[in-house]
Amino acid sequence: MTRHPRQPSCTPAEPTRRRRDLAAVGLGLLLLVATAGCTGPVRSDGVYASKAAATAGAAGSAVQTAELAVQEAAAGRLFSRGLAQTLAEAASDAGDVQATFDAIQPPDRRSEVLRGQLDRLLTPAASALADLRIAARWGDTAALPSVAAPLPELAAELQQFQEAHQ
Amino acid sequence: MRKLLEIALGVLTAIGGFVDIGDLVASTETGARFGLGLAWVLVVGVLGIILYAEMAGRVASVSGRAVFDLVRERLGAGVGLLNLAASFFITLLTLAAEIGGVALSLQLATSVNYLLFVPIVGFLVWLVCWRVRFEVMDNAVGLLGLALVVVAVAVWRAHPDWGAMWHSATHPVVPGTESHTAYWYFAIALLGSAMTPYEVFFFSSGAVEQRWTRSDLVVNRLNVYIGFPLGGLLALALMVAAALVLEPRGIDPSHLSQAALPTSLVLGKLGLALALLGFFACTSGAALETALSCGYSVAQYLGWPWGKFLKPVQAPRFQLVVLASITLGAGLLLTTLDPVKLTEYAIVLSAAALPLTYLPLLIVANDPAYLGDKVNSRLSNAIASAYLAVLVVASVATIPLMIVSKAGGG
Amino acid sequence: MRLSELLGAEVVDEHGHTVGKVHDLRLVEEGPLLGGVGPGLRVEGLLVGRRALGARFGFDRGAVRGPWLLEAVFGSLGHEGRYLPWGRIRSIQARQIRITGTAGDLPSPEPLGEVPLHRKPAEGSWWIRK
Amino acid sequence: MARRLDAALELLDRQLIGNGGTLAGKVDDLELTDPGGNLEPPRVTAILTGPAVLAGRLHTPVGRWLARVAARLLAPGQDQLSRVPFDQVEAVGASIRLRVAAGQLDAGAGEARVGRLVGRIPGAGDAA
Repeated sequence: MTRHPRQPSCTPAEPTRRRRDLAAVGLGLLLLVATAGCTGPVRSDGVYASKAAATAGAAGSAVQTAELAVQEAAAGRLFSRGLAQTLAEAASDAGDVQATFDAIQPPDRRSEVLRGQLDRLLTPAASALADLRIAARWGDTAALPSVAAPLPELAAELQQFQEAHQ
Repeated sequence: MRKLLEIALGVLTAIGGFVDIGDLVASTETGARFGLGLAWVLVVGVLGIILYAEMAGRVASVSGRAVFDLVRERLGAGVGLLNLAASFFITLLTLAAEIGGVALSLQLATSVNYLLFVPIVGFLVWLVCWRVRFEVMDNAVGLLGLALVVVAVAVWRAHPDWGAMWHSATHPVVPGTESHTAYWYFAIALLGSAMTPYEVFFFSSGAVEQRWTRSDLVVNRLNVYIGFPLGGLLALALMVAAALVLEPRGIDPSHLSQAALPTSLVLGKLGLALALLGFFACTSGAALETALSCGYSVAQYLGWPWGKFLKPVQAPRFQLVVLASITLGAGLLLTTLDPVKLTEYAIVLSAAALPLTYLPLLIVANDPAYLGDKVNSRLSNAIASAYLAVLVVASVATIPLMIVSKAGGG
Repeated sequence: MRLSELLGAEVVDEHGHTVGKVHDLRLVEEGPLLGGVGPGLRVEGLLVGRRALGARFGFDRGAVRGPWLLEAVFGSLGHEGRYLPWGRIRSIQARQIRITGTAGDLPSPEPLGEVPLHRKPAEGSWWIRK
Repeated sequence: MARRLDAALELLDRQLIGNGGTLAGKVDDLELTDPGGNLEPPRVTAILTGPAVLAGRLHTPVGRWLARVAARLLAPGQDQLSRVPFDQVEAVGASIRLRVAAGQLDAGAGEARVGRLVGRIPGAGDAA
């Protein structure tokens, strides 16, 4: 956007075209940026496996967050509102992660097997986190440790899954 | 004695005012994902903002001119307008992110959905911009922001293995679970969060608001040379806390609540309360700074009267821009855009726009027509040039890295 | 006529060769004008160059010294500039300025005569009407 | 020796300050007048300021659009051009001091209009 007009050597048609090209490139960039974080269609099982690994990582992060929050609450280090908030976020993250992953079409049979394996971890994780959220909202602090009992094992399995398919 | 107190107050304000939602998010996230592998970027970023904020303060003190005023003079109307559009857009995104940060801190303390707080926070931010004296506003939020020191205390009380931490900070490696593109993407985000352009808009305009003159050059240096590094230490503490507590558990934080978990783990409820107070104060402070910066940049580009030292009727167009920016920022949040995601985009775009602000500033800081004998020394020019080169590289690399690393995602 | 109509205009010599674009107008102080309140400013000539980048920063003309890196990058871009005395202009139309003679016999611009290096910034102005 | 200055480097885009010390916009353009109408060296006869002038200077559609929006928002239906005769200029330095007050410029009408609007908000007339 300078004050100086275009190069004198250009024919009148060129600058317009150049401007249009520039606009197209800009628009393309904008779209790319906007979609940079989104999930696209998956064509190869390698890509599917890496998406599965990332999903396991994200679910593991939610499980570990909940686990840490419950530990802190049990030790009297977290007040109930902070706990409820943290657990609600963890539960909703786990649900989102699972929904996003389930929406991806597995490209082949092998990927379908992988999906089954991961789903067997995601479903109990999401449901345990939902249970925790409900217990925390009701102020049922005493019940939390028992509801949270399966979390460490789930977290470990999710981590193993992530490392195996990275 | 009174002068000394004033200086001490200024430095304390600079410490508390250094951290904003960008630092909270970037430091916690990089600490949790890369341990201390990106701590060096924080050091680079803090040194950079020290270097350029000092210049901005010096230019403002000696010539009475704020940064955007000079951007227009140096870059001309066309390039200056492009710069204004980019800077305003990024500052507006940051403003929205800060309002979101305030609302999220309140949600953590009350369990009430943050969206309900957004209009209230927006209104209060406007009210302070409208009514409260600059010095009172600046000092109050800065001092409250000092509550964040609790994060550093938590790190201390966690008795970490300092030797191992030093080693991992000085021998950075990319963790096996992360890609190199994600590493560099977050390096740029961290740089953007430390050197956010609004910081120099606000710092230089603030110097004009407080009518700094040549005699305040010492105050400027003390604020910058002591206040900023200590503020940077708070950002580092957030990163270390995340590296100690979140990284080993594989937690990739995506909520403000997770940034507080390490502090409550070590220090319990009181620590948590102080951390939340710190989050609240530093995001509120930054919300005010970004709201005013929106007004400053537009008014300075167009040569309108601006500033809180004027009655609102004396600077109505400035006040109108501030009001409109807050409304737009709050409106953006009410679309239920995730404030943490918004913050990530704001700091990365800040990084891309850094040369736009820092190049004209560096040129003016060498112009005796503005600074007389107070132009840059050879040493600061040498360092500033090296920084500018780094900023240009980072700026060019930002968008490609964003695309390749899928915005830092897995 | 407005300044902005001249800035960026293309300068062409009598053989039809492009000399460059107008980057700036050099003004000279000239005695009483309009009501006799002091000197006015008259256009003395045009600064013409091929590239605009850097001209704006004044590395080639003003008092800005350093940093070395910026001088190297922007200063060198301004050095190929030429000075076009107003008297050599034959016509001005539609953002094109035709001149007498050739591009080759245009001199290099002189540095600005009196650069206000010594004055106190902010308060001091170097061009004041009595 | 007569003193010289370069218009784009040292006048254009500089800050205007009214005689009360109020900021009065930027030098958005200069008016040059050809005294004989015969390609005599022109003289600087006025400083032009205001969004409309700025819009005329921008050579990109986006720039012109932005400036036009600004002009319309700030004073709908007004020309938004201020012409300050050059004999009203008191001093040229890092900024340009005028002999007239900021409020007397036509482009200041936008400020006045916005001022009436902002003035209705409680507390607008009080110092913070």
